[in-house]
Amino acid sequence: MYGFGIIKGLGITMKHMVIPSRQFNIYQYPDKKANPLDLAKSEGINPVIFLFSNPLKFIKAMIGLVTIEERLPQHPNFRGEEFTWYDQRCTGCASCAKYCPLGIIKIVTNTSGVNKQEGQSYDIEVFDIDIGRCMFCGLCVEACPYDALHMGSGFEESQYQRSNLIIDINKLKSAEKKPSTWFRPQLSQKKHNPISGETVDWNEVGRHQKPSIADQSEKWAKR
Amino acid sequence: MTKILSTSKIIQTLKQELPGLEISGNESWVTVNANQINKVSRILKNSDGLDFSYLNAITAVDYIEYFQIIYHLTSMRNNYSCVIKVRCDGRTNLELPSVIDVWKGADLQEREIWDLMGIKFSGHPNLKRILLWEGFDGHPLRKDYLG
Amino acid sequence: MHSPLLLDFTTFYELFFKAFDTLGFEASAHWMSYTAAGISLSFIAINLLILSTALYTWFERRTIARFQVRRGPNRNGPYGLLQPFADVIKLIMKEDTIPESADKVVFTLAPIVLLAPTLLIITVIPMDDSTFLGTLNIGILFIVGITSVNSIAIFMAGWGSRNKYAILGSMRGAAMLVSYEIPMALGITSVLLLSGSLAMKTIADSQLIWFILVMPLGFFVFMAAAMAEMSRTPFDQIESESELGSGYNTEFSGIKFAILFLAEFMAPIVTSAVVTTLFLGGNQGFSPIPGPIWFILKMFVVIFILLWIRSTWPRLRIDQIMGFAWKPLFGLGIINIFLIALESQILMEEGKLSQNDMLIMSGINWVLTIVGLLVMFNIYGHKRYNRPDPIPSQLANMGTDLQ
Amino acid sequence: MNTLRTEPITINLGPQHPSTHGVFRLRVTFDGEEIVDLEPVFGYLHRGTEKLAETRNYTQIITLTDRMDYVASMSNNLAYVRTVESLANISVPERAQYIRVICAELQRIASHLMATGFLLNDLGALATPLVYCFREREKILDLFEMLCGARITLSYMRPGGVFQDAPEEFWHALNTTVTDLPHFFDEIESLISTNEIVLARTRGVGILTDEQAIANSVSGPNLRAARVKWDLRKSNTYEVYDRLKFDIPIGHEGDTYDRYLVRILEMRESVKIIAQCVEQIDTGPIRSNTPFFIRPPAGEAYEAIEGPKGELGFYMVSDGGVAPYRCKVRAPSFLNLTPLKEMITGWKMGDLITILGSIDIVLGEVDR
Repeated sequence: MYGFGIIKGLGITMKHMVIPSRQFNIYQYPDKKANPLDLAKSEGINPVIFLFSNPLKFIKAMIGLVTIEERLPQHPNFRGEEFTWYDQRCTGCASCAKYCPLGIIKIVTNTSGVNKQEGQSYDIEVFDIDIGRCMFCGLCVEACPYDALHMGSGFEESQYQRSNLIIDINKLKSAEKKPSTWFRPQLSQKKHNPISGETVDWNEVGRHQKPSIADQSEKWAKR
Repeated sequence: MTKILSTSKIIQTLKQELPGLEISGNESWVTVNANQINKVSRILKNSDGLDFSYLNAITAVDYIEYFQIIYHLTSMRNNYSCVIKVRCDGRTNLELPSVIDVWKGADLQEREIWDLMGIKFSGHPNLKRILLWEGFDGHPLRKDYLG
Repeated sequence: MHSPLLLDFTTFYELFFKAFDTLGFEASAHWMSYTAAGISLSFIAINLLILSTALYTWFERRTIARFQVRRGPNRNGPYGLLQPFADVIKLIMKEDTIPESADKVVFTLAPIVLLAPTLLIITVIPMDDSTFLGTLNIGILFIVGITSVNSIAIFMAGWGSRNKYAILGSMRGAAMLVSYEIPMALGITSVLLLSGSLAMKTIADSQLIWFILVMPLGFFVFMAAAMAEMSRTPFDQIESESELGSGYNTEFSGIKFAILFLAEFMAPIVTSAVVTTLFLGGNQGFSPIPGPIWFILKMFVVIFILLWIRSTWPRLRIDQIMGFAWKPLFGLGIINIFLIALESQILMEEGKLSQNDMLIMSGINWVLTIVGLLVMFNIYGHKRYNRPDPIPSQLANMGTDLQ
Repeated sequence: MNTLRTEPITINLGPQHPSTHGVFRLRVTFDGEEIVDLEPVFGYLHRGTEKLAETRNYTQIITLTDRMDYVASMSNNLAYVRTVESLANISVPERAQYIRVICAELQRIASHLMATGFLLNDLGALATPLVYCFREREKILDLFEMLCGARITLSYMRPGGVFQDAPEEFWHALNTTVTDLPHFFDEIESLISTNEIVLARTRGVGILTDEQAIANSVSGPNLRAARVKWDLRKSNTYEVYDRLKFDIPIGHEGDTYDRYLVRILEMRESVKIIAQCVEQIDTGPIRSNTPFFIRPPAGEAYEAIEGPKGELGFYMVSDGGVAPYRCKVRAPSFLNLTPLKEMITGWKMGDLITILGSIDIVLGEVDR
């Protein structure tokens, strides 16, 4: 019927306005205005008790002056910043640097002379990732044959200077080890969650266990 | 499936219509003489058996000694396709007849090729640079262009 | 019945007169109190209006955000209530640029000329039993006269800024505003026919049944014209963001832009006040809630409907808007006047209409309106609405073996 | 009235204009409100993708293709990897093909939602339909995040398959999305499709006839809106599209409304395709054994897919090395702009914006 289409449209927008399930499914980043119920819940007490124990905060929350932090929901597969790198696993093969489409990974290695039997004959002196130019395609992580490099899950890494965006080896070593499960099925099978989960140690992230010296020598002997 | 029309049929039709045409081909493409591409395209579009009404793409490839212009054509009515190639020798003052009066869709693509590869299309009404600005030095998609 | 708001010229005048009299200005107390009352009253009125405009911008943004399943401004102050003040402070602190080739006098005057009429309208709105200016007996005529300045102001803004987008916007604006004066006047005329007075207060009081119920067609004509007058969706051609960038105010910045926007956002408030007076019975309501509150509530309802429409409908093209003014709207306005005139001529006794007469009129009008609109829609829309199934073109054939 | 003379004015629409969908520029000559002449100006987002591709190896180019049509990265990836597979004779496992089809169709829905929303924004609907469309698109981006960790620049496909299998929760989320989407389409259609203002603005405006469309190499929904029943998914079927049942919607006459309606109908078809894929998909490998440094034999290949914007083709020449000798992109948004002048001349300013919006260009692809 001509002439009723516009009225039907008004109905649709009104439906969106008044139906709460459509209205309150909004994430507010980085924090949201907390109502007293939320606050009481977050402190684990009854709202009524909360009202009497902390009336000022209750009133503040009523008029919307209290905020609580809210993060966007994020899948563990998310490829983000804060590369997780395990120096115990890295052999310095520079596959990541070679695979990087932009050439932003810089690796300088030196023969260290230690642990030759275990295959760690290289000492990594420089491992710079310039995340100011990085596009988080993840090809470096895909390339890593020893699962030493992982994506992170952060995205709040803004800096005032470009030079601060370069992640060097010290930052990588000292960073919290919360690898993303991106391209790491061994982590996603373990239901590892980089956002809320635990840190993961270097010997838990591999696709396969590192063979011991005994195994290796046996293998060589069999040849 | 879009079939690739057998090149022998194209060659046969073209030879019939244009007796003096230099033409060769293998199983997947037909190479014709550069100067006659406009006439060839007219026949390709209008002949009954061919009816290539749709121009998918025009591509230019720089093979150092020569440039190759590749026309990907589709006949929407008969659902088959063909590839016509044209060779342009030399590196300077390259010129080729435009096919814009046959397929209007060649308009922007020929301008793009002139812009990035430096091949002129005679008969194009508005042959200006398209992606780069007027007065840009050189044609960047050539192999000898060092940016 | 005395005004509880005290925002009455006579009350102010008497107060000042008493004060000046006791201070000993016997001879000059008259004109001094007259001036003082005028200045203080306009100070209060302007500031109230600007404050309410600021709150209105917040309300508009929040409401539209709700319609769009967003949150709207919520960072500054509780529920984002301080957002308009933050905006104003930002705009005032910005550099006030004037384009080099602009007509500087016209460019500078345009915001003021746009703001002034909007501010003036509020003086004759009977929020309560009296208005700011007392009872002006030609209130509605004053409003019609004063709003026609808008088109000049918008044209000044566009012309003065010497910008092609601005001139396009202002040309559209001038054409549109002038055209929609006519349906608006027609809508008002039908109200006047029933109320028999030009004074706003009398119009409001004469509505034994709200005029929106008595003449739905007149309300529709007036509302459409009013929406066009303040260039709201679907008639927002003057500053259609997606076409002209920003229209007539493209070149404005800083405090001038703030004033332009003030005028623009004030328009819905003022218009809703006028609509409330003309069609929704002014401050009528039942007793525990005082009249002014009723008035403001009705204004809110009108504003909300405007926002609802704004957040739902796309905008019409400029020629369609002009066509809408001159073809259906003008015709409907004329029909409405004829209907009302005829009915009131038959029903009126001694120049007065009783409540029963109005009930009869509203019954007839509603039936006629609905039937008329349905017939019109059917005739007008049938051709556009139904289309045959598409026929595939013969130029392409993907092969019949597929599917 | 011969003495009353008007003068046409020329306006630069863009590159900074709210509704040119990026940094597109139009030099338009108006006679009053009517358009008498226009000239599109390209190149404000030219990044030289084709030249850059010549210096990267075949896997690294995937990241470049993400950035061409940045609202439909998945389709770009698919077209590119298909060309590489055809160049290097790489076979793809069946599960990977199904996942690819699911991704391509999800991406088509996402892209069409954006096109619809922005068309309505251009019509002046104050972003309400746009926000609704974006809300639905967001769900699809969440699916992509589960699948490959990114939301816009996906880089999901690799020559020979896809790089990682979909997690368990992806399938649940996909199911809910697929069941929810038709309801949303109903809703958005009752908001837009029968709205008289939309009809007045779009019906019969900017007509592109079938002959014009074919002559101008127009492809995708714009071609189908012009009554031409041509879809590469059927006419030159690839991946597993031959096993799936779906219709190809066409328009009535090729006006702006048809271009909008064809997109809505196509989204409904895409939902059907995804549902069938979910039914048919089987377990198995998701990537054939392909090296990172692919060295295809010398030769050339042209492969095209039906992207959201139209025929998205890659023409690649290999000289046997790790990087392509030449990589040409047949960008659908670029070629869809060819008939712009024919379509727009004679209409009004407001129509220009809606016609341009209904063509659905993405500047990353136009300028590459």
